Amino acid sequence: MKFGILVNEGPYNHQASDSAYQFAKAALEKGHEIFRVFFYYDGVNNATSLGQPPSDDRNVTKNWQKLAEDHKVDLVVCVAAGLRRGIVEGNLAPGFRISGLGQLIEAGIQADRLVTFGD
Amino acid sequence: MKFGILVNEGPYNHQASDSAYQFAKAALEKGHEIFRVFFYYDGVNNATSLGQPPSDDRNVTKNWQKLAEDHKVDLVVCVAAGLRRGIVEGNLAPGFRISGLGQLIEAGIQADRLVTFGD
Amino acid sequence: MSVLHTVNKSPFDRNNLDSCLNHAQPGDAILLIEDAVFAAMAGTAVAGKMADAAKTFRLHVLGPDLKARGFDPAGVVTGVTVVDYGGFVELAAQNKAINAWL
Amino acid sequence: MSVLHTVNKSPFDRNNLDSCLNHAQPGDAILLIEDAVFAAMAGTAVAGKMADAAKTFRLHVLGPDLKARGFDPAGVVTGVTVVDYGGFVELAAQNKAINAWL
Amino acid sequence: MDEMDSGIVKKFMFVNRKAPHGTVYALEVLEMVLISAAFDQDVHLAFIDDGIYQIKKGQAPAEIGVKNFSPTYRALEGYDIEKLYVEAEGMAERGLTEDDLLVPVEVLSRAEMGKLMAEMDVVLTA
Amino acid sequence: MDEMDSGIVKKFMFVNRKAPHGTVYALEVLEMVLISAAFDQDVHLAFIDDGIYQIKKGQAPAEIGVKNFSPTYRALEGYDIEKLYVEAEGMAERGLTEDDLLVPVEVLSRAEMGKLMAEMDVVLTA
Repeated sequence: MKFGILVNEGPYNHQASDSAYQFAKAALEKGHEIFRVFFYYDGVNNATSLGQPPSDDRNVTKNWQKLAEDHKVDLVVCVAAGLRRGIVEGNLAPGFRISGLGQLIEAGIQADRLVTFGD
Repeated sequence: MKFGILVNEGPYNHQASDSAYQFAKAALEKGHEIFRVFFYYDGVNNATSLGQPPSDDRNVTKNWQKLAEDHKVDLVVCVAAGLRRGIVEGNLAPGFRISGLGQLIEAGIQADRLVTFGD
Repeated sequence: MSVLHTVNKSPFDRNNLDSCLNHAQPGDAILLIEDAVFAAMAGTAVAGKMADAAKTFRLHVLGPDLKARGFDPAGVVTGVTVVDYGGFVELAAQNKAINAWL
Repeated sequence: MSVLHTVNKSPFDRNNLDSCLNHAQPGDAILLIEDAVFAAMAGTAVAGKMADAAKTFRLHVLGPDLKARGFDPAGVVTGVTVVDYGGFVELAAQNKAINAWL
Repeated sequence: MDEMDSGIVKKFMFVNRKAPHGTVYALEVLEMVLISAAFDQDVHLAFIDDGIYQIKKGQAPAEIGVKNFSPTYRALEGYDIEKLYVEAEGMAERGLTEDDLLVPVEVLSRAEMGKLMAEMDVVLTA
Repeated sequence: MDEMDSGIVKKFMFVNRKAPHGTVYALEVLEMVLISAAFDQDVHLAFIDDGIYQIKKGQAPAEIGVKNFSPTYRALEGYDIEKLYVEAEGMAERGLTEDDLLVPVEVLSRAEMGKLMAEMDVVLTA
């Protein structure tokens, strides 16, 4: 089954991106496909290349990047939401790409299920 | 009277930073002093130099910068909260400075009133 | 000396206002800002509670936040005072501490 | 085909769970995650409401979120099923749409 | 527009539960809704709980320094987005009537809204 | 430590109203509390509403991939932060008793908690 995932909140402040990551990992382990993870609202902050969380805590951005590396998951950051909040090509972590909101609607159409994580 | 202001949330996603800015402006207009504005939690995202909100919307970061320029308001971003979220010297907007959480406690001690804006 | 309590969440969505009303002391000032301003309007399901609260506390609502949301400051519950940001500053100055019910 | 509803907010703080229960259809699946897991525990002020809801809906709670908060999955309200992230994925696959009550 | 024309038409519902201005969700959901129009899907907008405040008439956020995006709801019709639903119980709780709303909507009871939601293929909430 | 010794001692209260793990506030408030210890202020911690869950025993967030910071509450005593208050009504609503808590606390009624809050000079809530 093809899942689309929408992440509405930034890392650390809300559990949303952690929950989304755990869901994605479990879906892949069960042999499902992740069609796309779309980052919207403050969710775009998951894609910063500049975050340095304490070494004894998880690194949310790195978690997403590893998922992209290991399973070729498509990580898409909304361009408009990113511009508003200062997530742009210059500080985009490798593994993420910036694109339009249409990519979210497309995920809703193409994926069998769209799962949202937010506040 | 000396006011300290604590901003807990990032720009745009919550009204908190807009409310804090309007409060600060009104306090200065009434002849009060702003001892310090401290940005904590996602509030650190107010200090990004990379935000480009739509031209027909307000620019929250620029609002703060103008307050700092016109009234020498001390805008302090928490170093630990900023590191976690990717607000560091490299993308810090002019007018803000990065320092420790002790600066917030100091504001609580030195200011006559501490006003918090958050979610 | 009394305390200023600020509430910024809708009374229909969250418990912030209730928690504030449960802890504030008689005579304290309460200021509704942002999405809490809905609690100030007459004719809602919480208007009765607010009218009661006005007997114990000095209730205020931020006019700019009411207008932003399309509400007429003239339509607030009896006993609620409408203030602007300057009034917010004065309330903060006149009370000894500010407790934000986040 | 039924729907999976996810709720992630504490029932003591916000109205998300109530709004979900008010709109879900009989037979729908509801999964409590993050701060909504408090609603699953026996002995709370909302336990009676959850026991009632279990008669109409297929109630689930995310075990990892319960354990994170120090609660024993064995202590949930009767009728609530504890699942892990794999179970969350299965619920999402078995229902035709997922409605997140944010 | 080739890539947007997949031939698949799904029932999309944007569920608005949050008030405008206090948080950005109302504005950014509206941006989603406008984009969705390009994909020829069967788009529904539901306003329940505090989401009803999004379509309150007379919004004037100039003094809080925030953009007034509420006129955009009136423009939805031009994008062929015409299925707007508001919940009666939520309006009553907030002391609002249809006259307070800035766009024509279909008023549904909570029970009817629940049934309509159950028909959707994709539900986007914020 | 010179700049921290202003000679002023204020009554600070950190009011915790939010559950841990679902949001970061509990963790980052704790970081504030630890820093405050260096300033020789009269520090109080209040746990009300969902904030009571912050000091629930047995937290084990390994499976959600999040750091378990709850042992830090036990370390507060070492920083001379010993004025911890929990609200009785909030515990009852959540089905919790003092035995469920990982640190010694003073249990106050809601009315007592309100009176204590009113004595503070600086109240920090999250």
